[in-house]
Amino acid sequence: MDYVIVLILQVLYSVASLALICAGLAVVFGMMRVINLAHGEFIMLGGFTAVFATQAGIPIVISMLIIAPFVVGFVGLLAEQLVVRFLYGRMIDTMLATWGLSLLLIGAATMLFGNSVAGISAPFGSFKVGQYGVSFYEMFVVAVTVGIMIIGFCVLRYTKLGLIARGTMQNPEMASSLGISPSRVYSITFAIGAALSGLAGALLAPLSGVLPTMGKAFVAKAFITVISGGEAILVGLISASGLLGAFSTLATFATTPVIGDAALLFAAIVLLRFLPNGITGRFFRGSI
Amino acid sequence: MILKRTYIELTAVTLIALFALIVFPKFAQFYTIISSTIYVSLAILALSLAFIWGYGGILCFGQAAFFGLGGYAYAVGAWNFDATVYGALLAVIVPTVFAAALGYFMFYGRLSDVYLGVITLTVTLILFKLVNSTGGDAYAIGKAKLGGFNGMPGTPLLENPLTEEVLSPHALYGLAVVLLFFSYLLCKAVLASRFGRVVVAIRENETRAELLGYDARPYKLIFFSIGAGLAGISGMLFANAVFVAPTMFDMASTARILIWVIVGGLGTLVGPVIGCISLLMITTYLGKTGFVDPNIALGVILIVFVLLVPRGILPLLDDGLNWVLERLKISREKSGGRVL
Amino acid sequence: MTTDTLLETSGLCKHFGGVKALDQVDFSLAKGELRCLIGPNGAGKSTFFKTVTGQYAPTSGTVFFKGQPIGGLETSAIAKRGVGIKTQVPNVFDGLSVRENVWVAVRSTKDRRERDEIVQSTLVRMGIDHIANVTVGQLAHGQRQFVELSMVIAEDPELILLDEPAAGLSSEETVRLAEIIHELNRDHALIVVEHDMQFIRMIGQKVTVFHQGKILVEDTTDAILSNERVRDVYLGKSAA
Amino acid sequence: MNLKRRSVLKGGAATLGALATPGLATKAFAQDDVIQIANISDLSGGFDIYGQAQLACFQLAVEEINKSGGLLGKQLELNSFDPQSDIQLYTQYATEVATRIQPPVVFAGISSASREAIRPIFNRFNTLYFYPSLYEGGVCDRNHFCTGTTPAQTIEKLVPFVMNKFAGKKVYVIAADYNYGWISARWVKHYVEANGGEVIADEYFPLEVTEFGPAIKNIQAAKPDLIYSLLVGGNHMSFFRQWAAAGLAGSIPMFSTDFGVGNEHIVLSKEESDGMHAAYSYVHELDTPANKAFLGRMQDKFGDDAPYLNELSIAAYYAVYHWAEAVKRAGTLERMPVIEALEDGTPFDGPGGLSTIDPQTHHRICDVHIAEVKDNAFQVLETHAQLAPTDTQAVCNLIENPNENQYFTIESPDE
Repeated sequence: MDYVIVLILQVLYSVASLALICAGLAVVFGMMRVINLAHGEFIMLGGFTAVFATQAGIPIVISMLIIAPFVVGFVGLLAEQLVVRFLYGRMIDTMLATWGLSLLLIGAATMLFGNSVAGISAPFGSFKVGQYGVSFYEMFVVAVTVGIMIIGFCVLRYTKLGLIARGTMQNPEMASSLGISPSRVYSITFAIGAALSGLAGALLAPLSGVLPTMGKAFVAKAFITVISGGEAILVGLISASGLLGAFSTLATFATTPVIGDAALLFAAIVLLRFLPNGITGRFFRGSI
Repeated sequence: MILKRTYIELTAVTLIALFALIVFPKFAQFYTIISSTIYVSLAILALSLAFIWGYGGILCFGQAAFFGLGGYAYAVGAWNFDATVYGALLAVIVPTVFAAALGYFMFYGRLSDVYLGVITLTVTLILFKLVNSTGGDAYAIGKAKLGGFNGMPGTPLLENPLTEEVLSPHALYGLAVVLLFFSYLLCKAVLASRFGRVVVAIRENETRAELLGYDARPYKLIFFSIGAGLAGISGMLFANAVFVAPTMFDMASTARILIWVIVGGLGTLVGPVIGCISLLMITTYLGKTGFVDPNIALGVILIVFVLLVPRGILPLLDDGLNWVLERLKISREKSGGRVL
Repeated sequence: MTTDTLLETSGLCKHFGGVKALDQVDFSLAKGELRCLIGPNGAGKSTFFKTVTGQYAPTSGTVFFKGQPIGGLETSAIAKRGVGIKTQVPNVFDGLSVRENVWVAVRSTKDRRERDEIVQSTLVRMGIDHIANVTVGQLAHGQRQFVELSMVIAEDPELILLDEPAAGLSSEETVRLAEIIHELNRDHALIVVEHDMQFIRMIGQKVTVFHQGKILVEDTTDAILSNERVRDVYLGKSAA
Repeated sequence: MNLKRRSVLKGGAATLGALATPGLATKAFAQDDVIQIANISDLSGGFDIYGQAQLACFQLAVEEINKSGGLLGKQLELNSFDPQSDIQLYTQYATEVATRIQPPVVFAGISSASREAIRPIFNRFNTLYFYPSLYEGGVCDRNHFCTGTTPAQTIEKLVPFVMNKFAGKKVYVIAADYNYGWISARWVKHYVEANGGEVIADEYFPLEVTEFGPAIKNIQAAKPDLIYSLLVGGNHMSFFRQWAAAGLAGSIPMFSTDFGVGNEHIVLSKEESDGMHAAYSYVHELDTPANKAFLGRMQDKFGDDAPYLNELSIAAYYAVYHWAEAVKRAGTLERMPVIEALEDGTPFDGPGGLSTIDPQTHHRICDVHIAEVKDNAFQVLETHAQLAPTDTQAVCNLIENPNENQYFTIESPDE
C-alpha cells in the first residue's frame, strides 16, 4: 500500500516536472509556431540564476520564483529582438538560429560559470510514507506546476492579454484588428516562454543541479512532448506530459531507466503516427 | 541554359574530384590525408541530407541514425565475416532497409514536415539510448561486442577484396573521394530521371502530383531509402577512418548535418558538401587554438548564416559569379561598341 | 447503369461535422459528354469534385467510374484510372519550369522521346511554348491557368474536371478556352464548374445545378437559364 | 560570481607558437633545443571538467621540468589540443600529432572510447602514449602507459574498510551504464562477497539520466546496509540531491571509487555529500609535505584559477614525470629505450605518494588513500601503500608477451 502511494506521488512528480520543462516551449510553439531549440539553455540559465541569487543571500523561494524567470525572460526578450523576430514564418530557419543560440549560450556559460558551480539544496525537508522518505520539495514542484497551469488557464480565458493571445494563435491578423501589433505579441510571448523555462530550470536546480551542458538532457524530450501535445497550449501540454510522463515513469519502475526513456520516445512515435497533429489535433479541438 | 549550368557543374565537380584523387595526395601531409578522409566521409552524409531534404522536401532529423547504423552494420559485419567487404555491403543494406521500414510507417501514415522531423529525431534518440546501453557482455552480435558507450574498438578495417590486404590510409582516402564522387553522380542521375523529376514535383506540390496519378508515398519512400543508403556509406567510411561509437547517433551529430546543409545551401548538392568540409575545418582549427570556446564560434556562425545568408554559401557564390559575368559582358559590349 | 455511363454517383454524401456539403447526390455522366455544373458558393460543386477525385473520402454513397467503384480510393489511384482535374486555384509546380510541369503530367509513355514530343505538341497547342522554360511561379494568373490546363491535356484522362477554368482570364483567353474545351470534348468527357453564364452559353449543352449540397435541377442550358427556381437560388443571389 | 577563463589561454603561449608555424614542415623532435611534446584533452564539451584540470597539471609539470633545467639539456614545449569531447577530433589530432609534431610522447584521452580511437594511431606511428585517466582496466599494450587507477586497485581496500566500519553486509550497487560501471560493479561484488557480504541488487543508469526517483524508491524497498555508487558525470549528481531531498541523507552509508573526480563533493551541498567514503591514489586535501608544496606551486602558477585536483588530474602530473624520469634514465628520447626505462619502474615520489610503473601491465603501482567527505572536502582516513593493478595483471603480462596489443574486458575472478 505504501508502495502504491509512493508510486503515485512519483508519477505525479514526473508528470509535473515534464510539464514544467515543456511549458516554455509549448507557449512559444503554440502561439508562434516557433520551435525554440535554445529552450534547454534557457532552463540552464534559470538554474544558474537561482543558484547565484541564493548564494548571494536572497531567500531561495524568491530566487526561484521571481528572480530566475525575470532574468531569463529578459534574456529571451533580447534573443527575440536580436535574432528570432527576423525569422517568423520560417520554421526551419528559426530552429537552426535557436540551435545556434543554444551553442552560444552553452559556450558562454562554460566560460563564465565553469562546470563546478556548487548547487543549492532542496528546502522544506521530507516526510515519510510508511518506510519511504518523500521530499516535500518535490510536492512543492508539483504544486507550483499546478499553479502555473491554473494561472495560465485564467490568463488565457479571462484577461485581455489572453484574448489577444488566443486571437493571435488562430489568426495573426486578429491582433492587429484589436489594435496591437503582432510583433509585440510575439516579443511578449517569447519572453514569457523564456521566463517559464527559467522558472523550470530554477525549480529543478536543487534536484538536478546546474551545468552548462545540462540543457541537452531536456530539449529533445520537451520538443517531442510538445509536438505530441499539438497546438493547444495548455491542454496539449497537460495531456502529453501526463500520458508520456506517467508511461515512462511506470516503465522505469517496471524495468530499467533506459527502457523508461525509450518507452517515452516510443510512445510519442506511436502517438504521432496515429494522431499526426498531436493529441489536441484530434481531441479537445479548439481548446486552449 | 539550365542544361549548360548542369554541364558546368558536372565538369567542375569532376575536375575537383580528379584533383582530390590524384594531385592532392602528392603534396598533402599525412595527417591532412587522414583529416580529409574524415571530411570526405562526412561530406557524403551532408550530400545524403542535401538530397532528401533539398530535393525531396523530406525534413529528416534522423540522418545520423542511418549514419550510425551504417557504422555499426559495418563493424558487426567486419567482425563476423572473413572479408570485411561484406561489412561494407551490410553498411548500405541495413540503413536502407531500416529507412524503408521507417519510411513506410511515416509516409503511409501521411505525416508531414515537422512531424516527420520529430519522429526521425525520436528514432535517432532511441537508437542512441539503446546502443549506449549495450555495455554488458551479453550484447553481442556473433563475434561483435556492441560495447555500449565505449563503442567498438579494434573493428577490422576495410580490405581490398582481391588482395585481402587492409587498405592503407591513402587508399582509404582515395576510396572516400571516389565514393563521394559516385554518390554525387548517383544523386544527379536520380534527379535527372523520370523518378527524380516526379519526386521534385511531389515536393513542389504533393496534391497536384497525386491528382496527376502519382502516388507520392512510394516515391518518397524510395527516395528516402536512397538517402539512407548514402548515409550508411558515410557511416562505413567513418567507421574505418575514426571509430564506431554511440555518439554517431547523438543529438549533436544530428544537428550538425542540418547545419552543413543550411550553411552550404538547401536545394543544391554541392553546397552542403562545401558547408560540411568548411565547418569541420573550422571546428578542427578551433580545437587547436583555444582562442574561443568552439561552441560560441559555431553558434555565432549559425546565427549569422540564418540571418544574413539564409540561402547558404553556394547560391551566394553563384550570385557573385553571375554578377561578375554580367559585368564582364557589359564591359565587353561597351568596349566592343567603342572599337566598332 | 448503362455501358455508356462514364461516371455515376448514387446517394453520395460528404459531411464536415454537422455541415452536409454533399447530400444524397445522384449524378450520372455519359461517355464523351460535356456537362456544366453551376450553383452558388458553397453549393457543393468543389466538394463534389474533391470527392470524385479522392481528395475527400465520401461519408456515404458510392462513386462508379467506368463501372468500377472508386469511392474512397487514393487520389492517385483514381487519377490513374483516367480522372484528370484542373482545380479552382491554379494548382501547379511553382518551382519547376512550364515544360517540366507538363512533362511530369505525361504518364502514358515511359519513352523519353515520345514524352518530349507529347509535351512539345501540348505546349504548342495551348500556345505557351514561348514560355516553356520560364519558372511557373513567375507567371501571371491567367498563364498559370493555361499551364495547369496543359498538364491535364498532356495527362490525357478519359474524364476531365475543370473547376472555374475561366476565372481571371481575359475575354480573349476565355474565347480560346471555350475553343479548347470543345476540341477536348471530341475525345474526352468533361465536367466544367463555372460561374460565368456567358461562358456557359459558349460551351454548354447540359447543365446541372447544385444547391445546398443537393442537385436542384438538371437540364439544357437554355432551359436552366429560364428556370424560375434556378433564378431564385442562384442567379438572384449572385445578382445580390 | 567567479569568472573562469579557460586556463588554456594562460598557458597558451606554446600552443600559439606551434600554430604560428603552419603544419607543412615536418619537425623532428630532436631537431633543435626544444622538445615538442603534446597533450590531447577535452577542454570543452561534456568532459571539460576532467580535461581542464588535467591541462593545468600538464602545464605545471612541464614548467617545473623546464625550470629545473629541462630534459637532456633541452626545454619542453607542450602542444595542447582540445578535441571538444568529440572522438572524431581525437582521431584527427592524434594523427596530426603523430605525423606533424612527431613528439617523443603524447598524453591523451579521458574516456575509454577516446583512448581506443587513438591508441592504434600511436601504435602505427610508434609514438609513445600515456593515458592519464582512471578507467575500467584491461589495456595491454607495450606502447601504452596508464597513470590512473583501475577498479580492483581501489575497491579491494575500500570495501572491507567500509563494511567493517558500519558492520554492513548487504550492499546495493548503483552504477553508470557503460563498461566502467559494469566492470567495476563486478569487482565490488567480488570483494563484498570475499568479505562475507552480499550484493543484493545492482542497477545501471545511462549517463544522461537525471531523474532518480524510481531508483530511490527501489533502494528504500530493498533496505540495504550500504550503497556503493559507481555513478559518473554531472547528470548523475542528481541522485545525491534527490536522495537528500527525500530526507535520506546519512540514513545509509555510501561508498564509491569515482565520487569526487567530477568535483561532486564540491558541487553538491554539505548535507548531500557528507559521509561518502572513497578511495583514490590522490585527493586534494592529502596532508603531506609533498602535496602541500605541490599545491603551493599550483597556486603560484594559476592563482585564483588554480583548479581543484583529484585522481584524474594528478594522473596527468604523474604521467609527465614518469616519462621525464625515464628519459633521464635512458639518456635519450628514443621510444624503445624510454619504454625499457619505464619498465624498470621509474619511481616518482609525487604529491600523492610514491608511484612506480608496473612492468607487467604498464599501469601504476601506487598508494591508495581511503577518505571520507566532510564539509565539501575529503578527509583522509587511511593510506595503503603500493597497491598493484591486480585486475589488469590477471589478464595482461607484457614481460612474457611484449607483443600483446589488446583491450581485455576483465571478468572478476568469480566468473
